[in-house]
Amino acid sequence: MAFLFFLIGRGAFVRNRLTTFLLILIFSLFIFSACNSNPQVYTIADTTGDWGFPAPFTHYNRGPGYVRMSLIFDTLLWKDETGNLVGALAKDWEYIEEEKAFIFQLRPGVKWHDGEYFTASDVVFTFSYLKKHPYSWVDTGVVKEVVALNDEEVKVYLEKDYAPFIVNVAGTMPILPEHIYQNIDNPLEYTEEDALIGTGPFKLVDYNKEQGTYLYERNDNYYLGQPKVERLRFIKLNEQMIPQAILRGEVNAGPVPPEMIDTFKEKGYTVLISDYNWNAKLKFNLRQEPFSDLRFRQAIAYGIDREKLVNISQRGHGLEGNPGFIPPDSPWYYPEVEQYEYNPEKARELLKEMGYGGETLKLELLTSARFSSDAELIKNDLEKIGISLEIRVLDDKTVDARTQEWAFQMVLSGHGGLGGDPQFVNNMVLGGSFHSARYHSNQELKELLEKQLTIIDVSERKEVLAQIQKIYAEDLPALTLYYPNSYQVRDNQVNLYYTLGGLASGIPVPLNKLSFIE
Amino acid sequence: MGRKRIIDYLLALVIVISLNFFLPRLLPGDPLLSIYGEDALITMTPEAKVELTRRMGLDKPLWEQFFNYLSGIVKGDLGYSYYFQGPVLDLLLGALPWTLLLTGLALIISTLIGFILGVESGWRKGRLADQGLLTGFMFLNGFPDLVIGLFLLLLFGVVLGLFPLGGAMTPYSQLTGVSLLLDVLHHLFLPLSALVLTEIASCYLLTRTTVVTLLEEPFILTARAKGIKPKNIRYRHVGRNSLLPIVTRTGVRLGRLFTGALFIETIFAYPGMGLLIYRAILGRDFPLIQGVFFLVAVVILLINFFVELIYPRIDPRVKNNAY
Amino acid sequence: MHINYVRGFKENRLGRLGIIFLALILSIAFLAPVLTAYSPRQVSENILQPPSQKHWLGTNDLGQDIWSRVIFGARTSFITALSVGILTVTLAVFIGCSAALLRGIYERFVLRLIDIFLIIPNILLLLLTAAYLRPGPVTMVIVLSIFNWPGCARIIRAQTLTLQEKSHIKAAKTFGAGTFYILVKHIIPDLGPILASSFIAHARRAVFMEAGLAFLGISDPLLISWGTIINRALQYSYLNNWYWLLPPALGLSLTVMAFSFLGYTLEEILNPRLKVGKNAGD
Amino acid sequence: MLEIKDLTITYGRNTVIKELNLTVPKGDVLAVIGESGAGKTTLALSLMGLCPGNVEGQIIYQGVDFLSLPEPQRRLLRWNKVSMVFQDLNRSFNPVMTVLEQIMEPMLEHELLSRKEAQKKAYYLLNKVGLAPVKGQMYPHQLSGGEKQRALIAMALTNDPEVLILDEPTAALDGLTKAKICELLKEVFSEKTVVLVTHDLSTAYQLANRVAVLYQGRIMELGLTKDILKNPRHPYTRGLVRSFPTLDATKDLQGIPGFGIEKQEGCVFANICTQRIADCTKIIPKLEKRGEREIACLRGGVVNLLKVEDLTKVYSGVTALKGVSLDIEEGETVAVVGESGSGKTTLALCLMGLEKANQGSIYFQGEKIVKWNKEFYQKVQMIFQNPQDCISHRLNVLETVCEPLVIQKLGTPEERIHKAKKALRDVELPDEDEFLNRYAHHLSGGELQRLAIARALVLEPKLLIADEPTSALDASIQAKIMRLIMDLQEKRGLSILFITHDLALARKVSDRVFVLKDGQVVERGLSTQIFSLPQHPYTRKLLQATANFSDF
Repeated sequence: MAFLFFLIGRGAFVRNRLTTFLLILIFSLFIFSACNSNPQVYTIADTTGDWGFPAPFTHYNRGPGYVRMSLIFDTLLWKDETGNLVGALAKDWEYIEEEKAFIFQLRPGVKWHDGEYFTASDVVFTFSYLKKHPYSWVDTGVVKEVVALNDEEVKVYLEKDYAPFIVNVAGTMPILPEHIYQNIDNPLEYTEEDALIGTGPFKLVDYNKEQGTYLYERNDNYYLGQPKVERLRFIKLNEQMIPQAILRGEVNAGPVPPEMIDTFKEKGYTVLISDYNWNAKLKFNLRQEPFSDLRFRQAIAYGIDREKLVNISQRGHGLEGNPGFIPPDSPWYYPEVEQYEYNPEKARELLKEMGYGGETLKLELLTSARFSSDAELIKNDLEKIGISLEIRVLDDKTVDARTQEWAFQMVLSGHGGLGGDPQFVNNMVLGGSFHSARYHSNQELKELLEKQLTIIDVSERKEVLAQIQKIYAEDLPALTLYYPNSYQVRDNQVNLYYTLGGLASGIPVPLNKLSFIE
Repeated sequence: MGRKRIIDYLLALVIVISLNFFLPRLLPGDPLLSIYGEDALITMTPEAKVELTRRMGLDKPLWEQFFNYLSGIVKGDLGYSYYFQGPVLDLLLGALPWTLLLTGLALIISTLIGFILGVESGWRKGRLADQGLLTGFMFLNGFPDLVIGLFLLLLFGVVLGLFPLGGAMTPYSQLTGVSLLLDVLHHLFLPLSALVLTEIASCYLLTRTTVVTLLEEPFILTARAKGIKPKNIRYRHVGRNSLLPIVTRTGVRLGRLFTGALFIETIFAYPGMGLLIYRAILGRDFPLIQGVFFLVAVVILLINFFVELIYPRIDPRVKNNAY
Repeated sequence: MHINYVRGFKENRLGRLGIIFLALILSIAFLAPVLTAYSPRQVSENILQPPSQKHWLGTNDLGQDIWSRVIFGARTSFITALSVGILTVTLAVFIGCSAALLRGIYERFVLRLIDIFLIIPNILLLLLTAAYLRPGPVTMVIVLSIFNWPGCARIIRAQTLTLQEKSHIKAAKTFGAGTFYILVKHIIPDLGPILASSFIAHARRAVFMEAGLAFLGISDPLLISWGTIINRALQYSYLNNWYWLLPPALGLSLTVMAFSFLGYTLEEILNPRLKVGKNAGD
Repeated sequence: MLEIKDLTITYGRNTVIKELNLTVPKGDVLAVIGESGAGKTTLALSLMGLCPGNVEGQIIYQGVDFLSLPEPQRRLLRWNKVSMVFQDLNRSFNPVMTVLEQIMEPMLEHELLSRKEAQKKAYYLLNKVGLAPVKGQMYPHQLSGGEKQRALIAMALTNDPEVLILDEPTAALDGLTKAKICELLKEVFSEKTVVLVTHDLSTAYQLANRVAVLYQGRIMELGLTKDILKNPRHPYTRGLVRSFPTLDATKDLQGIPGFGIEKQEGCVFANICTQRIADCTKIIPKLEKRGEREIACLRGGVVNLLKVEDLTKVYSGVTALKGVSLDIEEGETVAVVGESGSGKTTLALCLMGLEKANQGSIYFQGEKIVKWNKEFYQKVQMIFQNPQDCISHRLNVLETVCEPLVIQKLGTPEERIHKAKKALRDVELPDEDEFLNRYAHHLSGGELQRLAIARALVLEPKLLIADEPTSALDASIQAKIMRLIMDLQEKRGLSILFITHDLALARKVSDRVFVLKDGQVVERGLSTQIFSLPQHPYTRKLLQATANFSDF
């Protein structure tokens, strides 16, 4: 900056008129800073900004993308702050055990944004439409048949008892306007105006892909009541700048780094702490010696001081990983599992038992830049029990690709989705994706997992999940290191909150549309 | 210009296009995974996978994909981005103006100021002003654009609050006309100064060295004998003669026009191409990568082509192959 | 034509400054173990501490002493900068000059190769090499050099073309000198100033690229270098951690200044005509 | 029009121009000639106020001291009052601007003419210097040497300056182009005051009406071109003229020995001047008027060494010499030619005091010689025609050479041997003991003659009289000996009286010639005149009889 002043000062010798004029023009901006004041606008800052055109099929396949769409399209049921399902487009619902069918009482007098009436046929149409055009967030495979009993009632027959249906389908599937989507045959590429006709509390005014900004306007005749905020704005800001933007009042809510929460608390802002929905997980190549041996995995678990990991790499903002995988704040959590307290001697014993007492064992830990500090700490810990770790840092996609092809010894990565229906446990043990442990050698565990999906009754399902967690902790197909906290700050205009168990099928974004409604 | 040269350029373009196609595919990690992989909540149902692979043309053998890609380019359709789910051309055209505004302007300003300061400093070789400027620039040269960008943002954005904290313009402020222009400039100022400060040192140095060697030339003595005002000598005689190396350097630097400002764009959340390219590569979004590199290749080859044309204009002694 | 380097450097104020800076950095890098009580990798519980008596520059996010990391970082960054600078310039000179001297098809091939290298953005190439090559300082140096030589080669080629016209090179040819002799004895010394300035530019870019690689997430985390420290410090800039961000940047800036002053003085020694107020004679 | 008052220019430690005074009246064309390194270009640059060194003194244009003006004022004078044609043809033009643009630049810069008028005048000037208009559109590197020179001249004339300064305008040009350029310059100089700096005496001769000879920053000689170049009086100017190859020059080229030493008091030429006296190294000679010219030399330029007036010698009834008068200047070679029996040898013998002249007087360094004593023989030595019998058979080589020193009782025995050895080395004879102990009859004719020369030179004489020194030797040895003698003249500044019948040889070595017929001088003059336009029939007859390979 000194040089620009230097230049202006030396304007005399820069007689080249163009440059001098340009610099004076820019400096005139100092006094004029565009502050905008228009009627009640609620601004939320986001570090990525662009999550795609907020129509069901065109938003990006990430949590925030779904949430921006959920402001426009409603689902049959929706979670309130406590995570319990409340009626949205469906007023009431019941499950007929013997017929394996759900009956939904639809809410009368609901209109689409274009004035058309919302009827049962829209629901039936949406189920059939999703069969033809699969929507990644909702697996309608389990639905056998959908029948509109009358304008206000819909009956959905399932193939088999399927506990996650109520949350992962009824609570996640956006209901599409039949009169519009019936003539859209390539929904993934369709980004016209009418693709955004929904029944939700907000209508989209503008979406700018490059700037990563969204502007919503409230839907005055929303059936649950008129939203408190007239306009809702999403803007993109660099992570480090969001705290400043909030303090300057340019932004009403946004993610903040852990260190800043005290300053915001003093200034009267509300700090929202996310639940333990995301976990950093250490996976082993179960097809290779020595990782296929249970004792080796346990030795590793004993050899890593997970508490120190939380205190240092997460700077105390997080919770020690539960070897049973399900996070402590989840209703399905079962505490009595082996906790693998940090115990280097036990680890060395186990290793000696396996015959690795002598020379140091050289292993490679694959990870991405985000976990490089964790990797360094783990390397220090394992050195104490005679394992010398070589850390290989690559970009996320390469890490995921190598994990998928088993081209690794140990890999440190992380994923979310732990708040929703425990169906995620199945995905993460038996599933085919690179996040999953792909652990099939424990028959008992496999059966329990299949069983838990079919139990509708909560307490019974909890029973089964407790056993699952017990076996998981013993076998340790993967070791959850910690659950990090993430923080959002908001002023007190609208009381946003983290929905317990995450929105819809478990999205940890503190933007529940119900928070805009009294 | 020689016919040989045009063949060279076409050959280079073909090679670049094919590299654009094959290089990204060498990167480990498959696009489907990157689109679906990240969020554990999404279960990739088998039918969804089949439908997607068909739509992205990944099911066809590699050479057929290459053929479609080539015919696409000829027809001017750069394909469809998997991740952003939009035609690549629109994505590029969306980000291009902002990039040209930021990096283009930065390149012009830094070259212009670097050139002027280089001439002034070279002319006063060895005097305090020269050594001061040189030391100053050397000091400045030591800071990477990451640090300068952040330093400016912290100082002027956060502490003094004179400038916005990011973005290319105040979103949805319904500004039009001049006020919109001012708003855009207001947002542009910090990232632009950051880029200028990082680019300026090298242009200044190159000019200064060229000017210093030129001062020894007898035609400078002739000019002084002709009673030409010192300022005119500096620019009409010394300046014009030192244009050649500057143009070469700017030609080379144009190569980094698109990807050079990645760090500045991240810090200032500025919607330029750098970020687009970065996310495309990390997300293994092949059509977008191909589209971006094709645009970059064409623009750079054109600029090289143009730079070569103006060489004889700048220095008549240059036969048309030396540059 | 004996060039008295020592006297040249002593006489020139910037030359002396350059030597002092370089000596300072080298001594710090060399004496690193002595200058600090902590090992740069030693992790501790007290994280993100501001500068204090115990930790002169405070501690980073892993509780490691920043001061020791900066001075140990000096070693890696200095060596990387030096080796990348040298490797790039050698590659550029070798390819650039040979293109200018051999002309013909070879030259056209080299020119187009340079264009292609300049077009393909580095990010893609860096990711590719990181994915396939085993990480480590040596690969880092090779990778950084491979992507930096084209720009420099083009400038050197242009310069060599003009140098060839000079009569003292034509004279050398009349003595039967081969291309290699001319290259080594005449062209490279004449290119002195350009080589010096491009060496500095590439040394500087090397350390910046270190930070860039760390930013892209493909650098070896155990590598302590100014670039990686700067990248890590940037992630915590909301704590206005000037004590963590500025020292490596200053170190880097000092190194670049030292190199540039040396280059500046070398330029003056190698090119006596540049001396201020030379005697007109005749 | 232009006055330079005790101008001194120094660079760092060495002074390039020392207290120079010069006036150039209006319309005068003054050539400043001198070897490179004499400070010519520095002088030229200082006249334009562009000299990088620090400059003291005054340069006055029509009463205005250029040096006292601050830079902006100086800039206004430049090209309007005084303009310059630079030396370096190839690099004096800005390579990236067309010639026309560069010619128009001074007119536009000083706001004399509008762009259109300036262009018109530029084309007019190009035409005037003989360049086609299309040349104007070209870039400097597209023009030939001659064309560039013309363009430079055109450029210098744009603002019609009163004073024109040209720095080596013809140096880099071939003969033909040079002639054309001189043609052009002559026309251009018609109404201008010109200072022409050059080392090319022929250009100076053609263009300049006055000449100033510059050496080590001081003016040695100043005067009309004809006088200075035809009959140089200052030893340095003579050396300069001698070393300048012209068609009509007969005498072989001779360089100026040694080189100027920087800091030394007194005359700058002292350390080389062959006729220097003690004060030369103490007092700095001022430019004094001598006839129409001015010379800066304490001894008033080249000094007469030997003067013979009306010498007559009669042998028993036969008059060998009848009223011969003759003069030799310092560092000059005079040839006395004539058939055998014309009294050549008698003249030599009389000069050496071996024969008593009946009438006439001989002056050496201004004093009349009455008694031929030791001092005389220390300054004048002779070598005889037949080497065999002028060296005694009883003395070996060393003794022969030391003999004169022994007679003159000079120095200790070691010094004598040392001097003898040095003399032998000068004549390219070995100085090992084996050779020193040899006797005359062991040596060949050539070696003997060289020994004789060594013996003659060991006393370091001022004048060497050589009586047919090489007629007894065959041609190849003769060439070596003559070459040796000429080198000695160049190295030691020896004056030589060369007596021979061989005119071709005389032509090659002499500056002036005296033709002797029957004891009388029938013709005398510069060897260039004598050998190209002989007046006296006898001389013509002699010339025809001389050996030549031309067949007409």
